This record gives sequence, structure tokens and C-alpha cells, in this order.
Amino acid sequence: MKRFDRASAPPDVQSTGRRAAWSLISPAAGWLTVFFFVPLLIVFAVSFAARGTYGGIVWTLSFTNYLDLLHPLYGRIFLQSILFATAATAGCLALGFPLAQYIAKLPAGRQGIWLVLIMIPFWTNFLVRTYAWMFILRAEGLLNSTLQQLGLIQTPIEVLYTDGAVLLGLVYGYLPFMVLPLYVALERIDRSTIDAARDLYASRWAVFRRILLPLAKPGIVAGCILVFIPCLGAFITPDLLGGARSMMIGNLIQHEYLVVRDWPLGSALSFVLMLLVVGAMALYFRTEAKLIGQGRGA
Amino acid sequence: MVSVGDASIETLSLVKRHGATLAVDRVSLSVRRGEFFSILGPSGAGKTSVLRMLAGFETPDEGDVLIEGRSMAGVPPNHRPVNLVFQSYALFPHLTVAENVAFGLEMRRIPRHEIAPRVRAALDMVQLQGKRDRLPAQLSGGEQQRVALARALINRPAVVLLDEPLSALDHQLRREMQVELKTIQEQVGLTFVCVTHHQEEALTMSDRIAVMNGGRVLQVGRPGEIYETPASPFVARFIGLSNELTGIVRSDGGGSQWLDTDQLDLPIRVQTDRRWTGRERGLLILRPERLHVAGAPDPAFENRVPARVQQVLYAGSDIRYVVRLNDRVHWHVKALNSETAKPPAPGELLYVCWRASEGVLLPA
Amino acid sequence: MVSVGDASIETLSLVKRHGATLAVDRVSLSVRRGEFFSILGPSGAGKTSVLRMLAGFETPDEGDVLIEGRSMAGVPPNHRPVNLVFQSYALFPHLTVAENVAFGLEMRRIPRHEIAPRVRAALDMVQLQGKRDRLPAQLSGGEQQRVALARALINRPAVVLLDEPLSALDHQLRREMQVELKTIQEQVGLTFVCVTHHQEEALTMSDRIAVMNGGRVLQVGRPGEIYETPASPFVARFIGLSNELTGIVRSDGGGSQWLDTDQLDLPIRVQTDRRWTGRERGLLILRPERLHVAGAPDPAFENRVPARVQQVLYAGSDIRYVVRLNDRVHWHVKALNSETAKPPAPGELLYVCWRASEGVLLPA
Amino acid sequence: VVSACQPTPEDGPKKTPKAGDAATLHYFTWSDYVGPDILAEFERQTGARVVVDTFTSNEELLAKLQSGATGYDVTVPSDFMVSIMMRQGLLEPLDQALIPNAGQLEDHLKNLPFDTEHRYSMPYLWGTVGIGYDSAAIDTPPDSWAVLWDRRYAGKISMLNDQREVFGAVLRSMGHSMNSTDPGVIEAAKARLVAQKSLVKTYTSERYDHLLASGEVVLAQGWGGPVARAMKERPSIRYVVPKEGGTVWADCLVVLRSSRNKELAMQFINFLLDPHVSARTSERLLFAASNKEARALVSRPVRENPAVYPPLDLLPRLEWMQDVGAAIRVYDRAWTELKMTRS
Amino acid sequence: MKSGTVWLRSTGIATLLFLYLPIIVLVVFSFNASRLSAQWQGFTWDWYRLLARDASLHAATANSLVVAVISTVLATGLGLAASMGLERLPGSRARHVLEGALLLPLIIPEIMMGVALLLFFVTVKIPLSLTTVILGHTAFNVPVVMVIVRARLRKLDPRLEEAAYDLGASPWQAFRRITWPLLRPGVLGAGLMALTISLDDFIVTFFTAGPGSTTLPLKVYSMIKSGVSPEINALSAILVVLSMGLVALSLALQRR
Ligand SMILES: Nc1ncnc2c1ncn2[C@@H]1O[C@H](COP(=O)(O)OP(=O)(O)OP(=O)(O)O)[C@@H](O)[C@H]1O
Ligand SMILES: Nc1ncnc2c1ncn2[C@@H]1O[C@H](COP(=O)(O)OP(=O)(O)OP(=O)(O)O)[C@@H](O)[C@H]1O
Ligand SMILES: [Mg+2]
Ligand SMILES: [Mg+2]
Repeated sequence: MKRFDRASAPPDVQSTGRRAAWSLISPAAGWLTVFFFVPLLIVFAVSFAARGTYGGIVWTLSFTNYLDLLHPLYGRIFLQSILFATAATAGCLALGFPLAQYIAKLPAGRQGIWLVLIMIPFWTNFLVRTYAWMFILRAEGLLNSTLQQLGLIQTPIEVLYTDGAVLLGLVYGYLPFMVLPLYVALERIDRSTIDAARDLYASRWAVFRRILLPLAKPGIVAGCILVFIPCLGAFITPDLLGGARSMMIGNLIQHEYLVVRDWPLGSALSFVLMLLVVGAMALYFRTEAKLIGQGRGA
Repeated sequence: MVSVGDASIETLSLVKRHGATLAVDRVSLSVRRGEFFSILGPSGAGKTSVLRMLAGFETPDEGDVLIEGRSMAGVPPNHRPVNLVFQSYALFPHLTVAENVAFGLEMRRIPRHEIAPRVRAALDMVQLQGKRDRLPAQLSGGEQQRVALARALINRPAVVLLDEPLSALDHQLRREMQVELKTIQEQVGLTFVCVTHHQEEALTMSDRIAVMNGGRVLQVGRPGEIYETPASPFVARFIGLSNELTGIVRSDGGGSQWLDTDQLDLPIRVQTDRRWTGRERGLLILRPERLHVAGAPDPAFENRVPARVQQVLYAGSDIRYVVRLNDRVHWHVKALNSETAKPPAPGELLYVCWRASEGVLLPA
Repeated sequence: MVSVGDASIETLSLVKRHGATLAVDRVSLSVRRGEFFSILGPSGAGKTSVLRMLAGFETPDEGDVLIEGRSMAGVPPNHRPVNLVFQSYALFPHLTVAENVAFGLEMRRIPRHEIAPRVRAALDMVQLQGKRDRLPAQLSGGEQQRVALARALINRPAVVLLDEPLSALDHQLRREMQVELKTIQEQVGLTFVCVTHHQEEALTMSDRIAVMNGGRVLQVGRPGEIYETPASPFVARFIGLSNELTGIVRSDGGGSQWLDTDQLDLPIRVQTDRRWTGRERGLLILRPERLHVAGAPDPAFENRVPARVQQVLYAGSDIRYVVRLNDRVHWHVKALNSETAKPPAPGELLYVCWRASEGVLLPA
Repeated sequence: VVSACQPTPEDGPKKTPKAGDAATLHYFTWSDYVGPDILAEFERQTGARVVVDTFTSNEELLAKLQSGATGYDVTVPSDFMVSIMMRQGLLEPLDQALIPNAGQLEDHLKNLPFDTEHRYSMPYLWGTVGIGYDSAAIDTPPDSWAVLWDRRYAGKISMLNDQREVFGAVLRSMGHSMNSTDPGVIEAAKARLVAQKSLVKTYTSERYDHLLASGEVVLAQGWGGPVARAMKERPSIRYVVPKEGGTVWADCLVVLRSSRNKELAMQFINFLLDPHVSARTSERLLFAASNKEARALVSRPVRENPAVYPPLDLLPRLEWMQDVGAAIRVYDRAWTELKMTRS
Repeated sequence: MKSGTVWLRSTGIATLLFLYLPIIVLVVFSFNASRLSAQWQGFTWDWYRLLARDASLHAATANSLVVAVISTVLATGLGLAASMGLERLPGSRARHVLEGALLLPLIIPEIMMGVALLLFFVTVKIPLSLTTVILGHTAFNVPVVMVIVRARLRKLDPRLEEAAYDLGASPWQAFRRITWPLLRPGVLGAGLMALTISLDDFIVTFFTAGPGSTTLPLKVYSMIKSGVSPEINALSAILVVLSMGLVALSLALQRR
């Protein structure tokens, strides 16, 4: 028989729920406030300052940094980066989904192992990984020589130092960031719903589109965020695999901070980027919510 | 056994193992086109397993499934002309009631303007028009089950597989659904294979019934056959309440047969077409409703056994007594609930009477 | 109404809204200690919602729940002396059958050596000893339900809340479980609140029944009361099959009462204690089992209406006819299935007879 | 120098002692700039512990220091960065008395424009920026930056990924100072670079040694050291500083104002400037040592390798990179446009 | 069904190979005699020998591991708690705001975060050290953990937790016995993710690292000027082989 202790039982279940919720959230919230939001405020202030002659920060309040960004050059860079990031995200999704689904279908015992297996390559150093890719892709590299061995091509094809190489580098670099959230979302989908769909004449593709995709939505969104954003900010991959023949936002920001030593401009750039992303996501979730609203009806 | 010709579904000695357990054991069935066929059996008998193999979710370890004469080996579920109503509903949590119901039609590329009215009709049938935009999580158990039902029936497949389709519905709704199902079956001429453990439902709705236990099919037949002439004690007991007597069956000079029971001291008159050597043991099964209780022995019946009322169970339309013939023998008696026959009270002494022709006598 | 003193659970005009729908509407119940109390109602009536508020998963929008006389407002589920058997089982997918069952005891820090035997006993009760190490996914529907049952009962709480506890079980197993529940209730003196839509189950098992519909409680009473003297047409219809006549009730000089029906041309003899002004309309409800069918009008009954057999439904222990009194009136008649009374065949003409004292007359 | 102190038992920078702990010196430097053996020797001599931390570029170094990061004692900015750090007041005046080895500086490294009479900095390693090329692939040895525009070598050319160096080369070849701040001139330079872009395989500041060694490029703008490294792999590699001239650079040892044990810092600088020590470093890194004696101590092939030790007759043609102040914006914009022009 | 799983398996394994391709190359070149791993110049153990003697690399590796492990544990704890908190918050405005805010660190350029933290630590006079690095890494790992864990939480059937409460479990017990086991795959994934990001982070680390807290990435990147030594290949090879060993070990343990 369960003992009563009214004493320990708070006045109202709902409010205890709330209280519990807040006590769970507050540590993380506190941490981020101190070690993220406050620092962010500082940089925000910086973004309105000016660059000192020797690269220091001169505390003024001017919007020139933001106005400078109106230059079409930056527009093109943003556009190009977004293009790259989108393509890379799509690539990761395409490669990641089957893998994630495969893992999710494995017996529970083996899933963890696979996740680790996927992660291990990324416990090596990013730079040397990229160098390895350069070796594979270069004219006399692994790729070309194998292709020639197979007689698929006669003369080596230029892969390294092309947009293709950059894309490949990005997809490779962020694939696990897509696979994990996807796996996590797919793993708990109730098998019987898939059976039901198959029973109702759904082809494997239809099952994927109509059942798996929507049910895995949270995971997909998470994955896309985890891939898209860092892709936007990437600067080493474009420099090494792309031969630094072009610029992405990442390069630009890094350039402003570390070459031009114009922290105010760099910060302004970062904030604009941030706003763009936040705006896009807000828009996405807004429409999302609306759709669900319609789904539920009144 | 029916020839493949008019058989809509046929299973050839299906076997399914789940690890150690033999869930389905050499099941051979043949369901006629347009027939309402029920699989009746206790929990864990293997009913769902059979259905899942018919639908194609599980591949038989042995045997084969024929639908409309075609072997279904290797045919994926979405290419089988069957629809399954899952015991666990398996509704799509992210789709509304209407979307769930429409799913099958959309998959078959039915034009929108045709889908809408059919969905409306289906929802009317299961009386859920008002909840068409709810998500499954916002429905009650019974409502969910009705959605599952509509989602399958709307497709008008050659064969509808039902796994406990009405278990979550109340008496009345259940009866209405039963009527709906029958109507559809007769009008559209669909074939139904219905898994249930609800004897009455099976008896009233089915054209034929297969009784399963422990993965095996024990008997297939029309409701009457199953109930009146069960092939085995298990079937007899499972299909309805039964009172039992065991003993040696013998015939006297006068050509009438007797059962010298192990339980009662006086012999019991029985009547069977089967030849009994006189040394064999038999099991006599008597249905509660075939027994009459009277204050005094009633000469109209060959058998009259004194008994004492032990318990009176009120069941609305009828009243059930548990009567004690002796320490070892407690019987169920069922009588209609009518004012005229005042129900005897516990403790009362009375006589349980029945005709020799009543009851089933099985070799034990 | 019972005094709080011997009330184990009491609800004070509970109200629960789910968005727009009013799932529970001013429900006031009072369940006595050690009582087997059933909540009976159609799908979507609000039964589960009530149970969830008793268990503490949902806070009432209005009203309060008293258990053992103390308000449960703000008492979290794990501090309420009740256990709920979920309609959807809610078994822990990652724990074996045995672990699921043991969970409650472990939570209460019962020493290991005590837990083991109790789990064994519980599993024996639900006949799942053999499957103790299975995961829920490896069980059949009925087996899962039985695990859920054992998981709740093993804790011997003051009050057990059952939501469709037996819906997935077959007749026989169901009856055995019913017996188990009753025994536990009597031995341990637990209080049971059982949600079901299975009239017969409610009638046979319950000490008292509350009939719900559309979130409201329509009637509370002993099985007999509910069945014999339903408070409203809905209850009458829901609790069992009913044949109905409507019309004006009048008394003649001879002190006997008549119903001038809208459906039949001849008046019907009725008998009620209630005073009828002579101008009021009434609804007469006749139970199928109270009707007698005879080849010729039988003077033993005041009312004798000619009818034609339309359909004969075979239901094993009994046989049901649908008889046609006229184009608008089709009645159900229920008779025991006994060889003696040869069932009339469809198309046959016969007389439906009943006594004036039969049936319930409600103001319409 | 004789000192009785034995090396401290718990070695290796795993556990960081508090900065200011007299016994530890924090050396913030390019990776590998100082061999472990050398450190060990210093520790043996002084009984101090040396904790090495590394940075990747002058700008990173500055970024960290100018925003107030403390705890470091000695670091090695390049020439132009020295002037910036001086102006930002990050540097501690050197106590020449503690740095006797300063006397042995190469003459041309004395009194450099950014820090006349070495109040704050001591040149440590130095070298030039020129062209590394594969003599096997290029018939006539190039002597002008112009070769980088030669269509015959299209797709076999690599440029540094450093706006100042790249523009520097062009500006020199146009006869301007590489420190020009004239927007018109810079614009013109950009035009030439845009014209060149289609010939360039890649802009890189770190991989051209591999590229040369593997023959992926036959012409590479770059620092001498890496080119010299490439020579080890592919003997046909040569190095030249074009006649229009190129950059001369020097990484200089400085003591930070925030240092908590400046004395030890000065000692350390002196130690690094010791002929034998710097000779060893020079030998290993293939950069020229600033110490006269050291030049004599390094092995002949290294000493005579123009990629490592620029021939002294070259000096007049070399120019120091200087901070161009606000004009950096002009370079930056031009550089970005160069990168964004598709070719 | 069958053909489907076959297809999945093959794509799955192919993708895995893709992930390991550069690793194989890198391991091979850790045995290459040439310093500039341009082409194969013969087999050698030199890089491993060098590595064995290179105290600074050992220190850097140690630092990296310390930072990664501690920040992962912290971030996972904080993130898990916060995710569950958010799920419990009825769909209020506060919840949406929080959701957005807690994800913000994901969507700002790393370098800005680095600079921000640097300026912050300097202004509040926290001396840069390994600790500051850990603080920073935890900050950007919390949202990573949350994103993944929450994707998992959505799928959890609330009835299960209810059942646990109903059976007398305290919130903590319900978490330990029911929620946690069902969440574990998600948390494991999140943890792995955090660990990986932390292990390989350069930018934020650089700006928050203090004297004596050089991590492996810092070390490697700073080699750029003098040429990245094949020691790093050797080190990477060792890391990979070690991790593989651990995997094999856990597999073996599971067998039993
Ligand atoms: N995945 C599984 N793994 C192991 N055993 C299983 C599995 N699925 C079912 N079983 C076993 O197979 C037998 C038949 O299961 P099945 O679901 O067909 O029974 P059922 O007739 O549908 O019972 P119910 O009427 O209770 O649903 C049961 O004993 C069950 O325990
Ligand atoms: N989460 C929800 N959101 C909206 N409506 C709900 C929700 N849960 C239940 N309802 C509605 O509340 C009403 C009562 O639901 P409840 O589950 O109590 O019915 P019930 O009596 O248990 O029915 P059943 O016997 O079919 O289980 C139903 O109409 C149902 O549609
Ligand atoms: Mg089943
Ligand atoms: Mg319910």
C-alpha cells in the first residue's frame, strides 16, 4: 500500500510540473546565459565600434559596419555560401538517411557500436583528414589512378581545387552530424505503422515519404541545422579543397577577424549571418506550427 | 475442403516459429469467395500470426498462402489484394482521422474528388464524421479502433483481414458494426477473415468458423456444427460453457445407451449414433441452456439429478445458476430472465433434468 | 448517496474538457470500500477520462476527487493509493514480463526475496508463468493485457482502476479472470473501479454500475435495478436489446392500464405503479427474452401480437429471431437454444405474447 | 654557464603551474620553432621550466594578446607585427645587458625600420619570399615575377594565400613598393591578379612544398624554408628571388609587458640567440639564423642554399613588409574581389 | 521487405567505407618515409618513434581528451535536463522562446563565439586556462545535445511515465527505470556528437586556451607554417586503432 505524504505533495500537479520543468531547464539556461549570451552582448557592442588604425577596437557607436555590408560583393558571398551549404546539407541527408535507417533497424545491441564506428574517423584531426582527401583527389591521386586502372578514364580529371571537391569535403565533414539525429528519430518509430502503410498499398518510396519522413521530422530538422550552419561558417575546407580560389562567409568572417583585424566588421558580419539564419528558422517553424494547427482543426 | 477454384484465400500447412515458440503449426485453411470466415481461439493461439502471414508481414517458415489462386510467396504487402485491421490499430500518429482513412486510396492514385466522398461515407459508417480532423492521440480507444476499421474497409479489397475488429466497442456499437460488416460483405461481396475470441460474435456473424489453439486448427465448420457437434473437448469447452460427465458407455438389452459416470452414482441415459463397444470411456457435455431446473423431478425428461443451488448470477437477459450435484460436481444452468419463472434462491434444493437426446458424447 | 465514511472513492462533480469537447461533465460518484464498481458506457463516453482523473494523470477542470475521504487535489499519481490498468496496456517495452510485474514492488522497496514469490504468484494468476522472460513486443495482444493486469494487482492497492481490463481476452479466459478479480476483491477486500463497455461483464461482476454517456452519469445502481428499471430510454437501450412501443397511456374503468401505441392498431395492456394522467405519452420497453413466441395466441398472456419471422440468428446457447409486427416495427425475440423448442423458420407466421406486468414503461 | 640546479622532477606541461611561479617560463611560439632538446638544455642550465604554447598566425597571436590574454612571457611575432605590438604597448623594453648574444646579429638585421636599436625585439630567424620552381619543367631559370603570368605553366602555378604577399609580388613587379597604400595602384595590381587567376591552381600558404615535391605545380610563390624542404624530396627544385625584388622577413623574439618574470624571459632570448642553439634551429627549420656565428655553424648545403640563407648581394632588392594601417581595407576589398571573380 | 533491407545494408556499409577512406590513406602514410607525404617513399616507423618522444604532443593529446571528456559530460547532463524540462513545459510562449534561445549557440559562426568568449573572460578577469576551454566547449555542446535528445523525447509515449508514477515510482525513479533506458540511445548519440565536436574544435579552443593548455588541434594547426609532421598521421592512426579496439572489446563483452 502506497504511503501518503501530503506534506511532500505540492498543492497542484500542474504547477509542480511547471516547477520541475524550470528546475530542469535553469542549469543549462544559466550556463548559456553566462558563457554565451553575455559574451554575445559584448560582441554585439563591438559590432558598433570601429577598427583602430592598428587593428584595435575603438569604442564608438556607428552603423558603418552594417552599412558596409550592403556592398553587392558581400551579397554574392552570402548567396554562394548558402548555395554550398544547402547542397552539402542535401548531400548529407541523401547519404545519411539510409545509413541512419539501417542502424535504426539493427538489433539494439549493435546500434551503439555502429554509432561509434561512424564517429571514430572524426576523432582524428580535421586538418590531416582534409590533407588525406587532397591526396585522394589530386591529379595523380588515389581516385584518378583507380579510375584509370578501371579504364573508366584516360587522362586524370581535375577534382581537387573545384567546387565539387569543396562540396565533397563539406558532406564528408558533416555527415555524422546528420546521421545521429536521424538515427535517434528513426529508432523509435513504431514498426506496425510501417506495416500498416505497406498494407495500404504504399510502395517503399511512399512509406518513406508519407510515414518515415514526417515521423522523423524532428530528427531531420535537427540534422539540417547541425549541418547547414557549420557549412555556412566553414573556411578551411574551401581553402584547402577549393584551392582558396573563392570565398564563403566563413572565409570572409575569419578574414575580417584574423587578417584585416577588423573585429567590428567581423562581428557585424556574424550578426547579420545569425539574423538571417534565425529569421529563416523562425519562418520555418512558424509555417510548421500553422500546418499542424490546420491538421488538428479547431 | 473446397477446391482452389472458388477459394478466395487458401493456406497450405503454414508454419511460423517465434524463436522457441511454435506460434502457427501446419495451418491449412480455405476461405471461399464472399465468405465471412472467423478464426476463433484463446489468447496466444496464433490467430494474429496467421493474419500477419496472410497480409504478408511475416514470411511463413513453411507452407504457402494462395490468394485468388495465386501463390503469395515473395509478394510484398502492398501488392496483395488484402487489407488488415490491426489488433493494435497502428494508426498513423501524424495524420488526422480523415487523412488516415484516405491513405489507402491516395496510395492507389485515386483522384482527389473521388476520395473525399468515399472518406465521408466511411467516416459516417463508423460514426466519426465529427472527429475527422482529430489526431489519433485525441481519440478514445473505441474511436481509434473504428478509424482502423474505416481505413481498411474504404479500400474495398478482395479480402479484409480483421484482427479483433470490435474488441474495444460496446455491445450496441458492436452490433451496429457487425451489421455494417455483414452488409458490406453481402453487397460488395467482400471476403472477410476475422480473428476474434468473442464466441458469440463468431457464432452470429460467421459463415464458417475455424477454432484454433496452440497454433493448430482444431475444427472448421458452420457455427451450428461447431456448437452442436464439437470435434473435441477443447472446442466444446471453448465455444461455450459446458457441464461435463465422464464414464463408461454401455448399451442395455432394450437398445438404449447408458453412461456409468465417475461422478454420479445413478447412471445417465444417453443417445448417440456412434457404436460403442461397451468398454470405452466417454465424455458427456451438456450445455447450461439445455438443462431444466424444477422443484420436483419432471417425468418429461429421462435424466433427473437432485442438486442444490449454490450461486445465482444475474446477467440481464438471462440468469445463471451454479448448482452442486455433489462435492465434486458443480454445474452451470442458464435460464431466460423472465418474471414468470421465479429464480430459485441459493441453498434451495431442486432437480436438474434433461433429455437423453441432449448433449454431446465424445470418446474420452 | 453514501456517507463519506464508508466511501473509498468519491468524486465531486468532476469536469474535464479536451479543447472543445466536454469529455467529462459534472460526474459525481461514490464507490464504497471493497465494492466492485463498474462504469459502463458507449465509446467516447468519458470513462477513461474519469479513470485518468482518479489516478491523477489529469487534473479536473472542476470538481475534486476524494480517496479514503481525503482530497486528492495536488496529490501526484505516485502518492495515490490506486493502480490503473491502462486501456493501451502501457507496458514498459524494455523490461521483461517479470520485470514489468515486479516494477511496482521494487518502487516500494520490497525486499528481493519477497518480490520473487509474489511475481510468480501474479504470473500464475494470469497464466503467463511460461512467458516471464519475454519482452512485451513478443507477446500476443491478450498476453500483453494480462501482464498489465498482473502489474497492477500485484501491488494490492486500496483501489484498482481497470480500463477495459479484459477486452482482449476470450470468453473462457475472461471468465477465469473475472473469477480471479472477484476472489481478490473478496479476500483482500480491494475496491475495484472497472471501466467497460461489455454489458454482460458489468452485470455479472459488479456490485453497482454507473452508466455514462456523453460525459454524464445517467444512472447508478445494482445490476438488477439498471436492467429491470432503467431510468432513461438510453440506459434501457444500452444495457440490452430492447423492443419499443410508444403511445398514450390511459386507464380504463376496470383499473387496468392501456397503451394506445402509435405503431400497432390494437391497444396493449400495461401495468405500472406510477400515476398516469391519461394524456401523457409513454415508452414501453420489452426485453427480447421476456417475449414468448407461439404458433397460436396463448391466453396465458394478456398481450398477443401476430408477427412474421424475418431472420433467425444462431448464437449458440440461444437463438434470436427478428420478427416483423408490421412494416415499421421489427422486434428481437430471444429463446434458449434447446432441441425441444424447434426454432421457427423465416417467413413463418406466429404470435408474440407477453404479460402486462412485463416490460418497463417510461414517460416519453 | 654552470648551474647546480637539476631539472624539476614533474616534467611536461600537462599540469600548468600558476603563471608568475618564478620557476616557469611561458613561451608562445610557432609550433616546432624550438626543439625539445634545446628546451631541455635551457631548463638544465636555469632550473626553470619552459611551457610552450603555439599559435598559427601573427594575427591570431595579436588577437589574443591585444584583447588582454596574459600569462605568456616570450613570443616571436614577425617584423610588421612587432611594430603593431609595440604601438599597442604590448612589449617590454629589452635589457640589452641580459642579452649579450645580441652583439652577434647579422649587420643587415641590426636597427631594422620597425624597431631601430632593438628596444623591444631581437631578430631570431629570417628569410625571403620568392619563387620555388622545378628546373626540370622550366627550361630557362626564371628571374622575374612575370613568369607567374606565363600561360605555358597554366594550372601549374601556386600563389600564397596571403593578400599582402600576393599583392606585394605584383606591386614589386610593377615597380611599386609592396607597402603602397595608393588605391589606384592597388586596383591596377588587382587587375593583373585577376588576369593571372585562371593560371593559378591554388592559393595556399602551407601546401606548396608538397605541391612542388609532387610536381603538381612547377612554380610556387613562397617562403624559402618550405621550398628548401621540397628540394629534399625533388632535387630539381630551385629557389629564386626575382630581380624586381621580394619580401624579407624576420621573426623576432620579444618579451611581453604582461610577463611576470621578465628576467628569465631575457635570459631565454639570449639563450635562443646563442650561435650553437640558433644554428641547430636553423638547420632543422631551414630558416636563416640571425646570428653571424650561426651561419658558419650550419652545414654547408644549408648555408649555401639560397632558399635558406639569402645571398647577401640580394639584400638591396628586398623590402620589409609594413603595416599599412587603414589601407588594409583597400587591400582587403581588392583581395575579396579577386577571390570572387570566377575564372 | 527482404530486398529493402539488402539495399539498406549495402548503402549503409558503402557510406561507412566512404567515412573511412581518408582514414585508411592517413594510416598508410603514417608509415611513409617521406616527410611531405607526396608519394610513397618506403616504409618506416620513424613517425611513431618521434611521436613516442614528443612530450608536447603527448601533453596536447592529454589536454584534448581532458577537455573533450569533461565538457561532454557537463553538456550532456545540462542538455538532457533542459530537454526534459522543455518537454514538460506546456506549449507556452515561454517554451518557444527558450527553444529558440537555447539553440542560438548552434547558429553563430564559431569564430564569433571564440572572440566573444575571449573578450568575456578577459573582461571578467578569468585567466585563460584549460578550464576556460572546458567552459567554452560545454557552452557550444549543450545545444548540440539538446537538439538530438529532443528529437528522441518527442517519440516517447507519455503513458509509460504515467504508468511508472501510477506504480509508485518517484519522478527520479521513473526517470532512472523508464525514461532513461528509453532515452539512452539518444543520449549516447548526443554524447558522441559532443565528444567529437569538442575533440576537433580549433577556433573556440584557440581563443579560450591559456598558457599551458594547448590542445591537439591547436598544436596541429600551428604546424602549418613549418609543415604538418607525419607524426600527426601516426597519432591519428593510433587514436583510430585504439577506438576500434574499444569497440571490439565492448562487442566481445556484449557477446557474453
Ligand atoms: N515476436 C514474437 N516473439 C516471440 N513470440 C511471439 C512473438 N509474437 C507472438 N509470439 C507468440 O506466438 C504465439 C501466438 O501469438 P499471436 O499474436 O498469434 O496470438 P493471438 O492468437 O493473436 O493471441 P491474442 O488473441 O491474445 O492476440 C503467442 O504465444 C505469442 O507469445
Ligand atoms: N487528448 C484528447 N484531445 C481531445 N479530445 C479527447 C482527448 N482524449 C479524449 N478525447 C475525447 O474525449 C471523449 C472521451 O474520451 P474517453 O477516452 O474518456 O472515452 P472512453 O469512454 O474511454 O471511450 P472508449 O470506451 O472508446 O475508450 C472522446 O470523445 C474523445 O474523443
Ligand atoms: Mg492477436
Ligand atoms: Mg477508453
